[in-house]
Amino acid sequence: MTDWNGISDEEFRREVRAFFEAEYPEELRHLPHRPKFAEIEHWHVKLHAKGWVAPAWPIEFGGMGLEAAKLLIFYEEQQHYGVNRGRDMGIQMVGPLIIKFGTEAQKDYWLPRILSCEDIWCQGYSEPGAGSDLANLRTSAMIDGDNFVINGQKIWTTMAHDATHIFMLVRTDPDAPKKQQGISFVLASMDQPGVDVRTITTLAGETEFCEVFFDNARTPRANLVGEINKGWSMAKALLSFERIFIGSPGLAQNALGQLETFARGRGAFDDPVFRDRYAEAALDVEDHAALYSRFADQLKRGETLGADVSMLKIWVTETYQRISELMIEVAGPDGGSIGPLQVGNVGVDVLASFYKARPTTIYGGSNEIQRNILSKAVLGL
Amino acid sequence: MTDWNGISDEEFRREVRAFFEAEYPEELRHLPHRPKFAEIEHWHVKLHAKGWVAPAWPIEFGGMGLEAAKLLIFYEEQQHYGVNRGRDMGIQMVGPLIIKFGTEAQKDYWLPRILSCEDIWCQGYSEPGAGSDLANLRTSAMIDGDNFVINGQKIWTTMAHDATHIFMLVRTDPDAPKKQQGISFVLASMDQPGVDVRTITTLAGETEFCEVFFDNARTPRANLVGEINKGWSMAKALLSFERIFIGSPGLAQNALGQLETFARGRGAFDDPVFRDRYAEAALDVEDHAALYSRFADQLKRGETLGADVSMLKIWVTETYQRISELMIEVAGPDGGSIGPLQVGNVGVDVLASFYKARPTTIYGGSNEIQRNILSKAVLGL
Amino acid sequence: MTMVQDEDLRLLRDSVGTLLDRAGGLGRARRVRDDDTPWDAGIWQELAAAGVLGVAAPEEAGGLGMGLTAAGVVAEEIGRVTAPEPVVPTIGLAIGLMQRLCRQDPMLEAAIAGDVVLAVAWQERCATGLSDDIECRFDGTTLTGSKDWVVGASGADHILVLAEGPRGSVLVRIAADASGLLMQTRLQSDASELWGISFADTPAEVLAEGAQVTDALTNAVADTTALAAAELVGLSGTALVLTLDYIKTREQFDKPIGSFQVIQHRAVDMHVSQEVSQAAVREALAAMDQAGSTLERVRQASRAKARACTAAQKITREAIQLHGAVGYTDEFDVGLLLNRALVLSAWLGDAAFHRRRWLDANETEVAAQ
Amino acid sequence: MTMVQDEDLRLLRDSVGTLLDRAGGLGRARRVRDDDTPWDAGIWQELAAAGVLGVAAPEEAGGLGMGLTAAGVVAEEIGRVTAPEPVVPTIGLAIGLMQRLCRQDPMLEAAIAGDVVLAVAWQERCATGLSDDIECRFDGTTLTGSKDWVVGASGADHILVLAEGPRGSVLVRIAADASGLLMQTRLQSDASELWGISFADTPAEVLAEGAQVTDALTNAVADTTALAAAELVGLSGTALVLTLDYIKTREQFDKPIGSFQVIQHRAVDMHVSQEVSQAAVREALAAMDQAGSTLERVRQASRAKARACTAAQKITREAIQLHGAVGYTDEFDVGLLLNRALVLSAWLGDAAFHRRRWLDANETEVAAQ
Repeated sequence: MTDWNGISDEEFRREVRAFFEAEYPEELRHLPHRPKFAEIEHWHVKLHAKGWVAPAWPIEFGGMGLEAAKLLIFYEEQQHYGVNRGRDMGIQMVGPLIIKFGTEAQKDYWLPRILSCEDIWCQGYSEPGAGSDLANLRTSAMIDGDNFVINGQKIWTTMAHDATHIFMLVRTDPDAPKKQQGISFVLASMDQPGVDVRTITTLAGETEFCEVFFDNARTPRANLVGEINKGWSMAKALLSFERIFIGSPGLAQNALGQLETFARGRGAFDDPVFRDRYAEAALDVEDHAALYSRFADQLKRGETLGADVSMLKIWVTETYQRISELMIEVAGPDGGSIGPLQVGNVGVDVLASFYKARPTTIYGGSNEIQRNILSKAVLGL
Repeated sequence: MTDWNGISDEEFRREVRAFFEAEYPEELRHLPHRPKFAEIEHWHVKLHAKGWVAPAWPIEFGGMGLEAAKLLIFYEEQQHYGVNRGRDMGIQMVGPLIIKFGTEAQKDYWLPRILSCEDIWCQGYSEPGAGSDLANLRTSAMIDGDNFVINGQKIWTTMAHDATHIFMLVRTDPDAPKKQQGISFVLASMDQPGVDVRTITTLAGETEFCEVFFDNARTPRANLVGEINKGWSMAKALLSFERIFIGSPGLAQNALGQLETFARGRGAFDDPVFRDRYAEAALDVEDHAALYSRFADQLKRGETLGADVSMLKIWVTETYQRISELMIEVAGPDGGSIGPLQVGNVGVDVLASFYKARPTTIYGGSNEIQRNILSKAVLGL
Repeated sequence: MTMVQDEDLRLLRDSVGTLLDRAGGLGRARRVRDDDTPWDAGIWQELAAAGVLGVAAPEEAGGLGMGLTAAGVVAEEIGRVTAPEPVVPTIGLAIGLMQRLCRQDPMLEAAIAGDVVLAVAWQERCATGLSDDIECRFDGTTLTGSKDWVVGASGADHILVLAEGPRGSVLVRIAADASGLLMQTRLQSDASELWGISFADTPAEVLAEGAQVTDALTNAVADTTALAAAELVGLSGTALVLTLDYIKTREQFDKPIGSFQVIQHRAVDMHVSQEVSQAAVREALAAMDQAGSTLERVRQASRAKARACTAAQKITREAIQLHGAVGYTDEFDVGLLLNRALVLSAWLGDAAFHRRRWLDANETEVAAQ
Repeated sequence: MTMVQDEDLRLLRDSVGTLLDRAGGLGRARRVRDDDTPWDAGIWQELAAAGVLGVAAPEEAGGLGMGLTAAGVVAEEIGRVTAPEPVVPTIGLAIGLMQRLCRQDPMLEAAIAGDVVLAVAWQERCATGLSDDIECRFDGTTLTGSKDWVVGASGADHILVLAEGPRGSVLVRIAADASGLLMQTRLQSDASELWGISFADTPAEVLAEGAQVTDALTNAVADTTALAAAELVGLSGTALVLTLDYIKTREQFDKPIGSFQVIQHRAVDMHVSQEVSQAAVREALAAMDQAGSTLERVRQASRAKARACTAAQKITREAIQLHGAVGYTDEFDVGLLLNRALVLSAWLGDAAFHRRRWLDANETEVAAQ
């Protein structure tokens, strides 16, 4: 097995890129929607065979064991080539949770099934009354013999209709004095009578998000991860890497590339007003990348990132939205049209970009919440 | 004496304009600074002789007795021709205060002296600890025999160094349960040992604002206006007309005119990027005027304006600032230069405009305070 | 042009508003969409019967002769509930052209009565988007070429087409089922359709020819542009109302999110944008009713559309953000408003386009003085 | 170009920062202004003695050879306290030109040592502002014509002038007290002076001629532009710090204004702008040290200035607003920063100018590939 951390960054980048170019199916590049597992299964098989399903996991559990620097390169190349992340909740969230807080039995049982995608996971965090104020969650899991009995509702559960399992934050002690207390992590099967999934149609007409209803659903007590009633601090610990990931330049860079292609085809670069706005947006992307590098360097030096990393997410999502709005402007009379607009040999789906950019300032902690965090934790206000 | 309210709006406008054109000194048009009284005394004499010093005062007190519609026209023409408002604190604030709340003796004594400018007034509202939170004022006026004894400090007192009198909000009951209570209006002479005036230099290098220190200054009890300890509600009543005045389009329109002159001279209208920004600003001004007309029509119909009139001030001051920033951009390498920049035969003082626009979002109730008011009183949030 | 009284406008607003609310209000747009019909023929008849389609048309042609100000009231009401019926294109383009070019044609009265539905095909596409030239040819009897961005064609009986004829510009009429006619339909975000239409020796009937055609088109397009602005004012007003309702009731951290100062100030900015937009668009429509020149009408139309697009985009996008995740679902009405704002902003030129036109017109006006 | 280590940069920042703080920090700018002197000759000597002026100049000319990255550290420190000394124009323009064109000239070493002060006159004015052409003529011995926007001339001993000579572009040197030299001084908002200079048969000495002159000028201007950006980064950093301090202590409605959410979010946006600006400008300077082509250096310089102007304008203007009325007084230091930001933004092109140049350079680069 290659010691990835032992080779140079450049060499690693070349290896990763070469693998994607050789093996990743052309028709899956830059997929505009989140695929069901069946759609990308053939790619997952290749990735699994290569041993590259879980770049961040330790080698002993079947991961690549990448350090931060290599990990960022892996994700950069993935995004750059338009490699779909796949159904990676298991890899990104459940695996790290179990590796960090799980029992040996949990590790032995669940981790291989995540790698093989025998289990497909979704994440049950948000509830109708618990969005920005996540600690307000009410879905309960009460002990009944060897089981938890789960009642309540989760919402915005991405791709729950194509998942076999859910890992969720539930309230195990309704009498805890603070709402951040009495919350636990449990794993549960979706395939049981007490679980009901309904898709939510977005204003873009898509159905990636779901509501999940629990009506006396059950899961064995063995599926509690970590200590009971300590779920809140575990959830926060899981966020640390996600916070730079959610602020990475990829989405905005891809959107800028699309804008450029589209605007060249539409002759918009002959218009000085567009040129000024394009340059503004492009510099917003380029300069964000400079700040991103600063944080990435911190990670590479083995430092822990502080709350200030939130500013990457604020900047990049708002830039992404502006780019998507510029695309609409360039489209002119086609700005309300659904589907790809042809320029030369390529189709650019302007409206899809616009839609996709909308919720980025809402999810992952809305930008208002991020500003609250920065104000308090970084500026001391 | 002409019944101004009896003639048509158009005729009145013509009369006012004709008088200004015939009598207002050319060298005083569009003065970039606030003049001392001596500088504009010759104009005041003409205005006084015409009986036009106090357009809003009732005729019985020596005013023009204009209704709202005519009053707005008067001010529009004044602003349009660049007629300096003069040292009008007495006319705008003290006169209405005394007319509304004063005794007969106060009216007989003070009003003629205001009209003749024998007394020049300044306004003592703000204090170092009482800006946006004006009710927090601490300057005290304690009864001592037939006098009030005044101690404390006022700040941002416009042109106090060229005033003979000050009308001020003072705390007459330090033990009142709410800070809005126990506040009174008193009039005081500036010409006494206990009053010390220091000018404040602004970042534009000007000295229009002052600090006024009171160290056992005295004023007769007869100079209390209205009921003791009821000053706060009186002050709010005085604001009603000022609220549309402070949101009128004049400043922004004048600045836009300057921008156009300057930009034509500098060839900026050949630049499509400038054209777009100019059009944006010009439409912000034109569309603000449409909203202003709606409120002005309300006044003309004799209706009282609600808190929603605050939006005029928010919009026009922020537009004014953007216009002044555009002027700096057009100036290019001259954008930091003090004094008029020559284009053709005219000089445009770009930096003076920029400076002048800065405090407009701060004074008269900062735009943050205005938004708080709108949120609460208009949107019910 | 008759000066319309405020009271008449109030009555008109009430009657159109009541009709649309009774029909289902904002929710109807979603129902019509999910039924896969372009619009509701019954409502169309009701609107026509209420005089809505002829509100700005001359009385001798069966209209109400109330001018653009009144048409703007109708458009605001249409926008308020995002009614899917093509009221603005019909008033502004179809009837707007016929009342100027062929007032005697019996189809004008039929269109005002709602008995005949007309679409107008006047724009053409080139490689980079909208073409500046008219390539579509009329040889005296038939039409050859193609048109694009035709609005409201899905339910139309006839199509009015702008072409180049033997004697210059010509406006012709073709039946929706005429021979040699091919259409390509594109769905828009609000579920309305845009048509690209091509003609090959399609039989067509002349309605008018020469310079009067381009002049009438300029005016009709200006009218329609200003009415689209009014429609945007109506829709952004609803987006604001929905948002205020939502932030007053939605609780996070144990209080309504509308009690957070940042949310409050953003709601205030939405409100101010809305008030400025409404005041500006209404003033522009009134000015167009009074205007002496086509140039002034074009200038005011551009002013209206520039403002309304800017405000509606800001307000609908902020509305989504303040609704949070639910704003992004189809279940909440605020998405309908965003989707319609996208279509109305794209149609007839967006804010940047109209700022440019407004300034050009301003300068032409000054130069002419 | 030597790769400079982080540790060296830290030491440099500490020593320059300490020197400037000991000299009086931010308040010194006001004192020097009120003394009616252009700058402090003693501090100039101290800076020179610390190697500051030669930080980017080659070691064989008496410099430290640490490159633009290190010069950027100096510029940030200068900006942090708005030091009135013309450090950036001297490093970037005067020394930047001489180290490229006449490295053997003894005046280069004297300039680095702070013994001779040089100003550079390269721009000219036309009716609408900055001229694209050089009209100033050098006939082989004397200079005729005029220059404008000369920075740092008030205390200069010599002036380097760009002119058209018999063999194309030429860089000449004149003494500050040469015959036929007339200057017109304009005060700027930060109390610095801009000079317009005219020459009539003014004796001048050739330093370099031909294409190398324009090439050196392009590079020196790019350096100076990027260093001005770094100076803006330093300045806006101070504006942010002052504002944070103020809103934490200033109370209204019985609590610090920094406890209001609207103020908090605006402070956050200032902070984010500042962090992005600092990261971008430092990255640009490092890229210029590594760059293979003049075009890439120009592109990075424009990127840096566009960002730094945008951020500094936003931050200093917001700083005034958040300070409220006191922010508008000369008593508070925040006004010094606003005034200096105005000057540095205007100098060498503002954000819009540099966005344009950046995009042009980007396209040229792509076309060349």
